[in-house]
Amino acid sequence: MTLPKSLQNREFRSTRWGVLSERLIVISLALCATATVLITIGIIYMLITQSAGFFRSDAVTMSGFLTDTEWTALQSKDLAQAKFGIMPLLSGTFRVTLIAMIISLPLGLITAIYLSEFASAKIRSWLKPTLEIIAGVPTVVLGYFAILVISPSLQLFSDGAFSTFNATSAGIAVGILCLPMVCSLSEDAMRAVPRSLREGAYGLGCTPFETSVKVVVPAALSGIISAFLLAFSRAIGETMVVALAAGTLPTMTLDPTQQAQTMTGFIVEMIKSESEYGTVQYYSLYAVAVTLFTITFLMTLVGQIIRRRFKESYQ
Amino acid sequence: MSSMPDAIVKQDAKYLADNARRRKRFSLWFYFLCVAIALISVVILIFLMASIWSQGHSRLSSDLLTRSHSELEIERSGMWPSILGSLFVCGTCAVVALPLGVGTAVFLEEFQPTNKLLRWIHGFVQLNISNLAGVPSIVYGLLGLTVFVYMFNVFGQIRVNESAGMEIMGYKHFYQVLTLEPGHVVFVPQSDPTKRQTTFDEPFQAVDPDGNSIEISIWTPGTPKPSDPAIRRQTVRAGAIGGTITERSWYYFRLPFDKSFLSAGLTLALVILPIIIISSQESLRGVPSSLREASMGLGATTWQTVRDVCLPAALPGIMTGAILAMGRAIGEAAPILVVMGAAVAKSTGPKHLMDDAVTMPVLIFNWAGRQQDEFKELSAAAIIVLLVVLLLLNSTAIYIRHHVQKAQS
Amino acid sequence: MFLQITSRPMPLDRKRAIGCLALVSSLLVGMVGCGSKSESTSTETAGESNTAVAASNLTGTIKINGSSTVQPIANAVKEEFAKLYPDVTVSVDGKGTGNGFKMFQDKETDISDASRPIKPGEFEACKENGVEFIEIPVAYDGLTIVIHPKNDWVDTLTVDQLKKMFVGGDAAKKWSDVDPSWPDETIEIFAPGTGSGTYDYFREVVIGKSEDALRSDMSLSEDDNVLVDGVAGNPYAIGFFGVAYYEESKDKLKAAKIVNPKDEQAYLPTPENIASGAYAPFSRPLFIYVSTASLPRAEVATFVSYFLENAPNLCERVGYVRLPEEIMQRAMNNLDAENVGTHYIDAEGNSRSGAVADIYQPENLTK
Amino acid sequence: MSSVTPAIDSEQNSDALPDQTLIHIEKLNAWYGDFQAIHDLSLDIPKHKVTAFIGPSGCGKSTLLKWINRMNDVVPGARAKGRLAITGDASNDHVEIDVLDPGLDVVGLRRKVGIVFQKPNPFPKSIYDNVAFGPRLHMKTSKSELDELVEWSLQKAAVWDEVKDRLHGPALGLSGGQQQRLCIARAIAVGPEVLLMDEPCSALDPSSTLAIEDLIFELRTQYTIVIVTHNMQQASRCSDKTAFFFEGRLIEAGPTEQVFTRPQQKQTDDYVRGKFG
Repeated sequence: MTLPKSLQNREFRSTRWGVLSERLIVISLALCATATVLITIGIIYMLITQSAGFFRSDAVTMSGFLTDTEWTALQSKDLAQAKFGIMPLLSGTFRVTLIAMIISLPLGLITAIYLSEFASAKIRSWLKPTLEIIAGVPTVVLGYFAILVISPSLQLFSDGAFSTFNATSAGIAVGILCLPMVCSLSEDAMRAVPRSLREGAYGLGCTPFETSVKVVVPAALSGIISAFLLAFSRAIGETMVVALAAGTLPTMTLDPTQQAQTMTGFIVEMIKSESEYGTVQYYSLYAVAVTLFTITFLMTLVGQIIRRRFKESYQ
Repeated sequence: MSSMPDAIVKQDAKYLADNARRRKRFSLWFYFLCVAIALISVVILIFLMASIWSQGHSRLSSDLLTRSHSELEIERSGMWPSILGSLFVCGTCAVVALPLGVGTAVFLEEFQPTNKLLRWIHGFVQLNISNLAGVPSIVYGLLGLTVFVYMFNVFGQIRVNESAGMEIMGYKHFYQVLTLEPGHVVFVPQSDPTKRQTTFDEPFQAVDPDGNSIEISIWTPGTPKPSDPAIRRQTVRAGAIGGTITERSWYYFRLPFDKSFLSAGLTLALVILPIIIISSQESLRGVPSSLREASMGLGATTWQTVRDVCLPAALPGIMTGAILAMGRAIGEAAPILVVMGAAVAKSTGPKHLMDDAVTMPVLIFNWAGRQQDEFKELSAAAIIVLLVVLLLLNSTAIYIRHHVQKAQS
Repeated sequence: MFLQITSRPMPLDRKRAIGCLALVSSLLVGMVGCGSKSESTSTETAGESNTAVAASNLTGTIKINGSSTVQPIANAVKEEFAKLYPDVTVSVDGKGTGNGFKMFQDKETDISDASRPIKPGEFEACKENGVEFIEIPVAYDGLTIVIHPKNDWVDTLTVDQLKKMFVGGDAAKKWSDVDPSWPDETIEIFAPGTGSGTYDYFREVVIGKSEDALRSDMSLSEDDNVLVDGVAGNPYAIGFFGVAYYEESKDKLKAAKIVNPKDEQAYLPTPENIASGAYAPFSRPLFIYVSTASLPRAEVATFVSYFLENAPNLCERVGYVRLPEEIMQRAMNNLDAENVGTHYIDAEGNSRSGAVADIYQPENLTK
Repeated sequence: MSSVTPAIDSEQNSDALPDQTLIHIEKLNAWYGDFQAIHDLSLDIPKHKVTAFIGPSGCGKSTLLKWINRMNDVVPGARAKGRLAITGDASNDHVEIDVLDPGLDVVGLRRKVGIVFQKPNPFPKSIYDNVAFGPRLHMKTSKSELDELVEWSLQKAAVWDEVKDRLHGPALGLSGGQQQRLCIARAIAVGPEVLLMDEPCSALDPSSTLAIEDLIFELRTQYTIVIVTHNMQQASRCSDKTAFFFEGRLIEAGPTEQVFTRPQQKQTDDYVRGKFG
């Protein structure tokens, strides 16, 4: 057993070039990471500079923007008659979102409980892909579903009380959209709960229901809350469904049978619209985008922070 | 020693039994509720598919896959250009987002910072990425509009007859002149780039379709008009005006990008970048650190470790994430509406980098809103095509994950 | 790109395009008219060509934006044009008349579609930016007021009734506010966006010259299909848009008869009534505006000539009404002679209004 | 960095030679963040011997081991002060390496100082690729040279006979003991002078442990081996020198026999008798 030639020669590669290329690679990878920061800066810069065109206008006041209850940027060609109060758009957004949450939170949570606590491996292997397929359905398809199926059915069952475009059908479609997200994030949170807790509960004579609802869910609560928040911000930012199904009239009401233009719906409508570029009305879309961005950003931020806290607690 | 508390000593056996039975029953009900609700999602999916299938299956024909949108022959409209368009847009998106996303994930996961400031920056970048994942896609659309389509107007505005922005490569300017032969034009290389049009009174040199130089003669009205088509093709009327046209190679490149598939692809890349980063990070995190130590212990540098050990081990996970992200990109409509507009009457796929395109979701959006029943059905049929594509993508992802889980266990 | 040598019948030269086109286009029009879409049916014109149709080697890109009402016509023309000239890219968008003119002024488009004549302000802006154009009417549209098919109380509408419904802050909220015999239900209104020529035209008819806006609690959408769906979904809804969209959705909607203020008779927006002018005051011409800076480009010249030749037939296929031969002839003359300017604004900068046959006269042309 | 190490293929019995110090540690202090893991530690590790580090958990023995080839570089907040040098000898032209030098070529160091971990950690590749991993990184070798090298390494690690028929099969398909020997083969394929072993047998069953111990005994003729172990019998069975650590300090170091039979310190005595730990 003689020493192999390659070890006798001991001709090793010089490490100098390696060190240099390593540096270059690290720098280029760091640049990749910087890109994400640049994107955030880009978004904020764009929103600020473009919405300045709106907020600088004499027709607009900050307090009016935040408190007025009429939004007629698309309806009023004449700036003097235009009303810029974000409240109706917010109300539309929250109406749709609320309906979506009423659908997706309980359904998503209970499905998650089922998946993590009860379902056999075989059922899981069917149910999980199904949920993933729903998660992968393009939102424009769900929008189509909303105007083609949900809205007519609602009108049929309510004897015409719902208008063609209404907050409910959009909300239901958005709810379907959020369901897989709520479900998979909550399930992750519940699976992270250590087995020992469940064993402890069963050991005390708890039924499966009591174990899951009184032990597992509270233990995973922060994760579940963060799932809710993330789904909430997803619902707020959802665009195509509301553009197709929620209607184009900003309304300040609680009636879910009525049209409800949302912030995203307004942005799409304004982009598609014939309103002239450069007008205050046009720039108002950036003011709406700022509001939208701020709300979703805060939601996600809080959701992320809660999620991180929770993750650390079991590691 | 204290005696046992009363609560334990004075147990009512009947109550206990009832209580246990009640709780068990309740638990059973809850189980059924769970099953029922979990089934709801399956029912929704089946209902969705069924309603779309019943609307659209009659329109699934070769016309749908091979022809383009038509206002005049609605019943024979198709989605071929939109399939090409989606391919190009998502291709661009993948080419940009994948390396960028995986690179960022590698940087964040494998090159852990050593000092406090860097660690803070690291955490900030991390949080920032999670937040970017929550930004509505329409906001990315607006960003794409400002950054890619107009580029803050830094490179000038694109104006017909005047300015094509800052052209960089892949273009040749010609004057296009109508000849005496109807429908036929000859091309004269543009010598002076500032001159947008020119008048021809003297015989001149032009290029034929093969790029060969040909002599073009002038016909003055009043003199006998040549009748041989071959001669007429090489003859123009005195005073004929040549307007500029640009021959664009496929790699035609200019700034700003304007409403091109490139802009749309880059915008979509922004949308899916956070998703790719997060999923790649998760799969890198799944690589056991013992492998890293082993590689480092053998004298590999961090990058060599990443290249030879971590990336290959994390590849299935990264690919799954990337495929799911691409599924999102293919189905995304809002940012594309903002960046490229809602026009769908394009009969081909993009011909050069700066060409616009129609994508499947935008076509569906357009068709779904139309009045004619044909369009409504076509849109359902287009949805079926899109869903089949997505289903293929998703099942690939699920297959990869399943396969790897098995191999690793 | 320049690969095919062809012998497709086409005009020789922009200035004389019309003359040459007379032969060619009669053939093309005939071809389109008889519904034969096969390219092989087109044969050579006498002596001009001896081969069957092959693709032309004409190339280039033409950008069109503007009215969504005109868009179907432009799309139809584009579609037929593309069969003959496959290398010419025509992009047609429908951002609305107002936005179309905005882009036209900024030299972003070659051709602007318009569902109303250019306004003095837009005309001024064009002049300032050095944009000259030729105004070409392409079709008649009957702006159609639509109601739900279940709406059995409205048969005819007068301009005054529309005014009650559409104008001002004290506009009728309920049908019974307009006419006490009508139901006590809220009116839901669907209308085209404020940048559209249709909105402008409607406003001008019911309000007049003043700059007042229509009521602000209407559902507006740039997408006329949304309006159709909106009205079709609510028995108490009303809306208006171009007749083409009504033609597409006749089974879902009902058009209201409009009382002509002159003869007090109510008319439906049928092609005959629109063409004869009986459907007043809501019948209107649609236009394209062509930048003269683009006309020297062979592809634009060819396209515009083709547009003019084929507009009467194609506009009928997408639901509009053809203009009289005589007006089309004047348009051709304007194109041929490159008569720039608009007929709808007088020398003092005031807009003219009236029937297109009266206004679209050479003596009214203002540069 | 090319050097000739004739020592590696010398088959002479190292027991016959006087101790030569290969690794020289003087007043080493090491920290993780604010926690000081090693206090003022001085120790000489002899060449071509097996040195065992023993002591209760958290006593700093693994930390020291990982400092020898700077594996602690990747641990955030880890730092060390003092002197840790790998000294050359007369027959070897390499100069002394100051391990703690921040500018040190860590790659070169780790090539000289291989490491084997507690849990067998083969890469999820084939057996062949596992062994060839290091050589491919560091050397220019032809295919035949690489084959030869892989065979040699596997033979050295006493696992060749078991795997020679499935060299291109997955390494993860081997048993735990085979995997660990594969890891040793992988470490010696780059021709190191020192092999660090961090509790190499603690995750293995008794028969695999025995095989590894035999292997260690074999290998010490050509390599300087440092082994961290919890297992007192193991230390006494296969090491030449033993160092006992307690709470980050070196309590006692000396020939194995002496440490186990005649410890100088009471703590050592208590520990080797199993009174705590």
